[in-house]
Amino acid sequence: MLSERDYQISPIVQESVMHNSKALQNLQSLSASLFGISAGILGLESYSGFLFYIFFSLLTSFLLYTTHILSASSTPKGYKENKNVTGHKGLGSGVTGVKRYFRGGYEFWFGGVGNGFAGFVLTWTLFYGLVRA
Amino acid sequence: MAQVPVQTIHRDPQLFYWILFPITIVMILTGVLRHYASVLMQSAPKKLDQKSIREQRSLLHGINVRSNFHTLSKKSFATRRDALVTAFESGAYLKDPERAGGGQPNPLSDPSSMEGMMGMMKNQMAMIIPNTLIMSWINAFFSGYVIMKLPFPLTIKFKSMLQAGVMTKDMDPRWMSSISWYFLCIFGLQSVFNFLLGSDNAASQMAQQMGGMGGAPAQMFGPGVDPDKQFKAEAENLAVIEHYSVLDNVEDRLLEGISV
Amino acid sequence: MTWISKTITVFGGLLLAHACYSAQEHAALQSFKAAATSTLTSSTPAASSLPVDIAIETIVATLITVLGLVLGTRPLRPIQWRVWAGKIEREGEEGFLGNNGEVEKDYMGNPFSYLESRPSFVDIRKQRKEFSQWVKNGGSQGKN
Amino acid sequence: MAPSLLYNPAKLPPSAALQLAQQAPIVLQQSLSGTETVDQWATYENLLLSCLRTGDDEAAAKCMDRLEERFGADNERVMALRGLLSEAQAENNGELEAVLKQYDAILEGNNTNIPITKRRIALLRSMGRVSDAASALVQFLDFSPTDAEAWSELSDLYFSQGLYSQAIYALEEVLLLSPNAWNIHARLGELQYMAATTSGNGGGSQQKYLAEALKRFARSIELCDDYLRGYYGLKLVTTRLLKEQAKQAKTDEGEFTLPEPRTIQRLDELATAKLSEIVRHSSLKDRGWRGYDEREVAAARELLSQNGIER
Repeated sequence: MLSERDYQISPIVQESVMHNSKALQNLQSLSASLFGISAGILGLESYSGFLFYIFFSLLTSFLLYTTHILSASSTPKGYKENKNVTGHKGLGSGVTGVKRYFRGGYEFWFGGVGNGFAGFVLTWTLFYGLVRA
Repeated sequence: MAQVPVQTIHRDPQLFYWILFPITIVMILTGVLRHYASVLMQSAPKKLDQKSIREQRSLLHGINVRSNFHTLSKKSFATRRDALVTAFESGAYLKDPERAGGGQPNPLSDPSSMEGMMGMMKNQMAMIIPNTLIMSWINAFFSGYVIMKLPFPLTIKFKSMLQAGVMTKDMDPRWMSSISWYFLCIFGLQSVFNFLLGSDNAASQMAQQMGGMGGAPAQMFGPGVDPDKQFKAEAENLAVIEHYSVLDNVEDRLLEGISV
Repeated sequence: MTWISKTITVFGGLLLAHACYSAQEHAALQSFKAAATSTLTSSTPAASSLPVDIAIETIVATLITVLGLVLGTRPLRPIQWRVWAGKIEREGEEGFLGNNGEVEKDYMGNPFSYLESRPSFVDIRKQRKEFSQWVKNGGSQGKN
Repeated sequence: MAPSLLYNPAKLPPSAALQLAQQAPIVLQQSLSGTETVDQWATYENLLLSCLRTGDDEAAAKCMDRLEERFGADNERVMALRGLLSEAQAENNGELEAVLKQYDAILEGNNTNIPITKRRIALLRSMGRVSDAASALVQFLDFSPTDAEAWSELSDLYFSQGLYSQAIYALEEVLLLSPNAWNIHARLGELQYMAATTSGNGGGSQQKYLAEALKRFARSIELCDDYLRGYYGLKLVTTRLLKEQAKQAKTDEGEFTLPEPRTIQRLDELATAKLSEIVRHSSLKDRGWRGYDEREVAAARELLSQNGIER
């Protein structure tokens, strides 16, 4: 459990949090609309459409994870060696992976499913209607 | 109701061109316009006289000392606390010290608080007016058509909402009229606006810059709050702080946390 | 970097548009056929499922476009204070390059450096004097 | 990399300022048409400052005109820039006095004009009237105690007068306003170290200063990985503490105490190792290590070689 004091000792940069979640949200709302388009073209109905959406948004998160998080945390040479924090309680530990860029894994992996849902339904309906005119 | 086979309705494609697209385009344009209108309507911060700046910033200073006490050593914190508590309790920073302990000012007589409320009103209006206008426009022109079919099934309860104005009893609730397309747009276009306005909103940045050039900070005091009471409360908050410092044991944390 | 992601996105978008058009034509043909062959039996099954090639094209187009969008996303920034600050100090501007290879617009170096340079209190006369002194002393050394 | 006109040029070396000022004709040639951006005005402002510094008054005046045209002559920031322009062009003390009078007149009409208040203080200091500047600054801080920049200026002012404890007090105020500013932590450590140097040998006060300096540097490193300045300071302090091997003197209640000698020893080793790592990487220009100031790296190298450690 992180107390207020732990946050005072190793603070969180609010600007970076904003920057990251904005980048993530932009990507997610765009891609959600895109998935709506393809679901509409494929003519998916009810559950298969929602499953399609969930699968593809998880895939987007995974792609982002591989391109932006895995690669970024290992590029600078001689950087990892001073990160092997041993037993340091609090926020200092675990600076690699999703935790380096987001408050929690949940926000990164599943935040997008909720974020883009309305956009998905909109474009899904639109293209479903357009294609099956 | 008996199980109905899949209903097909042959719709004129012209419905799309003359209903669906106009509604969507109007919705997008309204969103963009609303964004710029709210940027334009932001009122410039009001000029304050020196005394009220002093009042506000002293309180802010107190809050800062309270929330960031952990950067100081115990001794430096104690001196600051003593000075601030006495000053706050005696009302040394008040705009007019005589009024200390006086009654609460009427929020409606204070012009500055009125202005804050006006700002909120303006924002609300910018939301409500276009929405009512568009809704009545759609109701007047496009009611009574079925234009699309939702790709997912819904319960019968949605029928009255989605098919308002279409008096067909046996129709599948998945068929929707133009007004429900409007509702779908309200919720779904948020992402489009994010993309249109969020990625490159020069307008809002410009506003920030101008605010910075104006120089006055945002209103600290809400309407109808007695500054004297705020100071007293702040003094109490300061007095009860149990001091610790982030510098305690910092060298141990460092040795533990960083290895070469 | 940015042109790669842009090309990929645009290509995926074109593919998607093509798939959309094909699907639409297919549906129109189906409904036309249904109307022509059996005007009497009104309850023909609705347009039968999409041909496989269109479905594959759609899915591939979606994947490609998503890939383009992901590649075009701005680099993320560390949120732990010490990691972020260390990145600023150690890498400088290079750590905050955007996708297009330029420094990102909202990067401003150490945001607290103004507390030490104090631009509102700048002593312009002293700076001028120092500068003319520097010019007199040859000036060009330390050019970077 | 060429310096950008988007940042304030106050801290750049002269060569960079010259580079910036040489961009003046290109920037000024662009007409004001089209949509305006925030960057555009920041560019004009910084170009103005660079041109003033390099003595290109003509270009500076042009920048000034454009800013005035856009924001109006009664915008507070524009007024301050205008004042800066006339300060720079003043030839003798009499003209400076005139500028000062002008500031006073503006403040008479509107005593909440913060940019002009700051200019006035800076001018007073520049004219050598340091005590006047200090009192004006204290007065300003009385009505605006949340201005971190002004506290920092006050600290610098006291420091230039050798009043260390006041300077430290003012810098602590800065920290209260921005508690995570790692450079201010390091700066405070430097002040404490210098205060310890001047406060005479032995005695509790010197040890108190050194103890806090140690902690401040450690904190600045904790807030910022691989902070060269922090490690440099830490190295200085630990070297000195190890040399003196002072006994724990009595300290007042509520002040920081020195850590165990063993801890100091380990800190010293850590700082040495880190400094040599930074120097090594940065002189090799490794990727991801190019952000350090060359002058700072050179100083660190010198410090290391003084201690006879070279890896």
